[in-house]
Amino acid sequence: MKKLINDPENVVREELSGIARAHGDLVEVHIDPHYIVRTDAPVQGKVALVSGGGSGHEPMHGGFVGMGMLDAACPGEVFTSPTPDQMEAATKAVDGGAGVVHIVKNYTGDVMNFEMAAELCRSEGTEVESVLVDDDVAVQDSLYTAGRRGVGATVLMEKIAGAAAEQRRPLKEVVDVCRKVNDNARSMGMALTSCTVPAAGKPTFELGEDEMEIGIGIHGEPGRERRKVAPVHDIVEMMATPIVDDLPFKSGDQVLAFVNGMGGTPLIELYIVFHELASLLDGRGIGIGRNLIGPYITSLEMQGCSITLLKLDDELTGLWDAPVKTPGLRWGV
Amino acid sequence: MKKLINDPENVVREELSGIARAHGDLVEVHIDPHYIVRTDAPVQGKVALVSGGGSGHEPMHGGFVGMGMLDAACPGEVFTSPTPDQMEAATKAVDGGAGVVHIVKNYTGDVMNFEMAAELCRSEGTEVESVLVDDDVAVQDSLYTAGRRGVGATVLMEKIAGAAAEQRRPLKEVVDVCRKVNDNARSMGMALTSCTVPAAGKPTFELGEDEMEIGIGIHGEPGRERRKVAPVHDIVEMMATPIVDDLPFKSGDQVLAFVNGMGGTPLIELYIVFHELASLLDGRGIGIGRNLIGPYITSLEMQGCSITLLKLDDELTGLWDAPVKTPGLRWGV
Amino acid sequence: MPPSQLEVVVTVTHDDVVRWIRAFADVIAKNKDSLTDLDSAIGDADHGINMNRGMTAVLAKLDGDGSADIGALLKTVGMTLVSSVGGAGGPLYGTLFLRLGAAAAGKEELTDQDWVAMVTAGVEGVQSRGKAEPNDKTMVDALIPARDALAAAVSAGEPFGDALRASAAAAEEGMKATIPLVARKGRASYLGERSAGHQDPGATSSWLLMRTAAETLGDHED
Amino acid sequence: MPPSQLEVVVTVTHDDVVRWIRAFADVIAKNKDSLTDLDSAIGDADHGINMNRGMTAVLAKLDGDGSADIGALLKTVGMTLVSSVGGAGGPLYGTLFLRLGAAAAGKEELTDQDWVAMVTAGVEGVQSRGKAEPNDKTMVDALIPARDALAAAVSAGEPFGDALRASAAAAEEGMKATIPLVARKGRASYLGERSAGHQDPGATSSWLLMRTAAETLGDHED
Ligand SMILES: Nc1ncnc2c1ncn2[C@@H]1O[C@H](COP(=O)(O)OP(=O)(O)O)[C@@H](O)[C@H]1O
Ligand SMILES: Nc1ncnc2c1ncn2[C@@H]1O[C@H](COP(=O)(O)OP(=O)(O)O)[C@@H](O)[C@H]1O
Ligand SMILES: [Mg+2]
Ligand SMILES: [Mg+2]
Ligand SMILES: [Mg+2]
Ligand SMILES: [Mg+2]
Repeated sequence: MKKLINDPENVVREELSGIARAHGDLVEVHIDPHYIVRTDAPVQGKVALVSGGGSGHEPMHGGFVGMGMLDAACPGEVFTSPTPDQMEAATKAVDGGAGVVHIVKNYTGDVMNFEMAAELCRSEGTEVESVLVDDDVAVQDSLYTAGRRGVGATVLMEKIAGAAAEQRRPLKEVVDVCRKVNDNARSMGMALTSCTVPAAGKPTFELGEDEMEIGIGIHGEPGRERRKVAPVHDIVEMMATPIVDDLPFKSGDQVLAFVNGMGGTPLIELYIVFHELASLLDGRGIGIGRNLIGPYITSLEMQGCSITLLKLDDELTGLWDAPVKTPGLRWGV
Repeated sequence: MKKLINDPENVVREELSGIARAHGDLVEVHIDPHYIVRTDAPVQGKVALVSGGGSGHEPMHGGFVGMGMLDAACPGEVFTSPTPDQMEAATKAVDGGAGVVHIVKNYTGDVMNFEMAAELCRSEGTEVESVLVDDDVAVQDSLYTAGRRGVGATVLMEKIAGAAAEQRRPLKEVVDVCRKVNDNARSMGMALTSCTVPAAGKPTFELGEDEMEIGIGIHGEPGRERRKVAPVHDIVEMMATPIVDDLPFKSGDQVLAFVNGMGGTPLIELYIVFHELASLLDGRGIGIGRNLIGPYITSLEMQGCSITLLKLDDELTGLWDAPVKTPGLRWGV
Repeated sequence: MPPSQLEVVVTVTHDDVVRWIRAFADVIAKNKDSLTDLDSAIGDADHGINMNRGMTAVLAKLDGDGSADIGALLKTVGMTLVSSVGGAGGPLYGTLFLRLGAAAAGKEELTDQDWVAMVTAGVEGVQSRGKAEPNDKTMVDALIPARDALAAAVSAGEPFGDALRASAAAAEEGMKATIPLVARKGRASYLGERSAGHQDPGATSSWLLMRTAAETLGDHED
Repeated sequence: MPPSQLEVVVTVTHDDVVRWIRAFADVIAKNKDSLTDLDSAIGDADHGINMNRGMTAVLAKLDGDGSADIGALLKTVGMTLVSSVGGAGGPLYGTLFLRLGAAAAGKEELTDQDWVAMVTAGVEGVQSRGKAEPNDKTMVDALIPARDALAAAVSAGEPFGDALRASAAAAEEGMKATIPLVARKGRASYLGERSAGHQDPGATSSWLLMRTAAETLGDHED
């Protein structure tokens, strides 16, 4: 394992020190329990958004704390959901009296920890609503499984709901916006290489020089299928077709197309992926109203990418375009 | 070689299609010869900035075209300087009557190609000034060599000089700002892994599981020294000490600290690097006035990082903070 | 047949419980890598790391504990796991210990009947938190057989040590039985059919918990 | 001793030059990988790729060329290299051919004297563009010995074929002599002492150029 780290046990703590030092103008980092809040929290009268999850997905979630996006993020250990005490402390720190939304990616660990946190917060009188993100079409959706994973749509939900909250919309409306994003977004990911969890010290899975995994998550989980590597044209087809067919996205739809890098794939490749995706969507009569290209929800140093499509309407487009000022996403201010 | 590409020969062209499609609101991409200009070029009365270099360093340079930064960028083949006809066409496309600055990284190929382009442009009456970037302390500076490479300072120069040009400063002043950035900036890079030039199909160099290269450039050139991997604390010391001692940066100085990812290193590690760098600078009494952390001048999918320090004064700080609106760097608007 | 109620036999002391917890921490530390390896195959390569972080935190808490209340002790263990493990393991093992603690609230000594009641409450907690059914390929597949074997042995009047050993053996069998299963809960469920052929990491740590109980509490004189 | 000036002997025709360029393109294509490998060791792994892209573009241009002017032909080669190769190789080989073209301007046939003058001008162009001195570990280390051997042989009145072969042999020697050198120009200079022990890729492609001249033009009857 080669990484720019000191001790595998201290990766998250040292990363948080770096974030605190770098972005002190935007965020405040609390240690024990770990959470990151915007410097002006709590914003009175504004619905607060709290998210969190394992570390290793940077800039998500800590990099999305700030004006127009999250009020707080709770970083867990690498690929490990944070704990209820972190979420409780973060929730209290950002509660501005208008209620708090927990944005929870649909993983058993995240769901249970956020559930315990919400119970704790509610028992002390804080109004908390939880929203699940489960946009990964690589996973079978069934009542008898853990359901779909939350992946790329999380970034979009945090941005769009953050804008809604910034407009001082009430709790219920912010929650509705979250659900609307989730209902209209679908994602799929693939990996050319595995990642290595620092504390584990070796790659989570082994891939041959000519193999790739299709349908991976963001935690180094193996995907649904191992295949021979292929030209990116074919890879994009393998990813985008199930996405488009699932919602389904239809001719005439306008979408936000999000091409995400897994952490080890450079921008030059992501632009080629985007080029292929645009051709595919052209062929289906689907317009790309907005796009986001880059490493926003990563899986350590994994090489690979994911594609997320979100069906846009005027409301979502307007909220996407609204100003945002966070370490990881910034425009309009 | 595993990459998200189709044909190694078409990497640059397909990437440019992706950029054109993604950022049509900010830039216009010309094919044959390849160059990228801001959509509102030429801006009358404004000094225009043109840069360029081999591809594989994304978002540099194409991602830095836009308001407050470059007027045009010329992408070469992967790791290969672009050609004079590209630079000539780009220069003419952005010339707003106030002169054009060529920002040239100090590589023999870049220097010669830009030289030929400048000769062509001048012979047709365009006022062109060239500025060299040569900030890499890993390379010996000597009259008898090609001199130091241009690396991280390029990004800072493009941003800062872009802001100066946006203020409608005259050609000479914009050139002076460029030189000031170069004179006050120093960089050094390291790699944990090699990168693979698509058309070459195999890693440029081989590194053992316990080895790293210190003092690498941004083209997969081997570094000055191969060493055993070490904790990032030691790595940062190996990189930052020669930087600090070279200018030298002194106690009381304020710097812009730029921790750059090489393309395959995720943000979580860059924050740890930044944390170590901040501690080292603290120990030397050097203040971090501004920072930039992320993959901005990359070397394909190489894992590794570089550190650039720029000594700040009020002028440089003000120009850094000025609004910028490009695909790769955006704030204030 | 109701259990024989000849006299109240103290089976487990506060010190015993502390020894059990310490031994479990030790076993987790020793099996950290193998648990993580199991999780690499069908999960995200952290189960051993997570459990070890949690049990290390628990050990630090034990050092300062002066009270003799077994319920309070187990509650502390549960709370510490909840706030240090994270992931799926944290809430599940945390809830398990919190429920053990609640069932032992105020007690300074435990009978074998108490133990059965506690384990029953703990397993119930895991199920109500995680909603897993038998054969979902989770820790529940080790815990339920363990609880059932324990309850049966105690109600049949078997010596407590034998009951604990029967419980551990049942956990082991349940753990092994997870190998062919296709996961329906937790992260492994994302793999669908590909999850078959691998032993569930959580079932493995649950077996270690039961085996440690047999080893540390099972030699107690009845 | 001045060269014997008995009569003007046409040594190279327009067709010969075309054959030389085509053959060089072919040689570059065949040696693309080995040139790139040399560049991996002390550069950025693209010299063969770059030269091949350039010569492929040149071939495309040749197909449409109807004129008999050797100067114009070589100028086209130079311009095409300048606008398609990039890197250090583009301006250097581009300038080389542009200067060859300038020296042959208007000519439809060349004498051996013309050839010497052209090569001299070409090498001068490379040096004025790149500022490399002998022993800097660049293509100049192949080109200068090649030029010198050519000029000496022609002025000694040797048959043109022999002169070209002498020139190629000298280029080869110069190329090999780059191996122990520490680079002082180009990308390899960044490596400092680590550049020693590797053959310069540009010197290698320059040798190939000279060798191809000997092979395609050297069998011409004097
Ligand atoms: N819903 C559930 N009910 C019971 N146990 C579960 C459930 N989901 C997961 N588990 C157990 O958790 C184990 C994984 O724990 P761990 O690796 O610590 O958490 P994570 O999956 O969040 O990384 C699985 O092996 C399984 O035994
Ligand atoms: N200043 C120079 N003068 C002459 N030749 C040079 C000079 N710099 C580099 N070269 C030659 O260029 C070759 C490298 O060419 P190439 O790989 O195509 O360009 P780049 O170095 O830009 O990648 C070197 O092997 C060397 O022979
Ligand atoms: Mg986990
Ligand atoms: Mg090159
Ligand atoms: Mg796990
Ligand atoms: Mg090269």
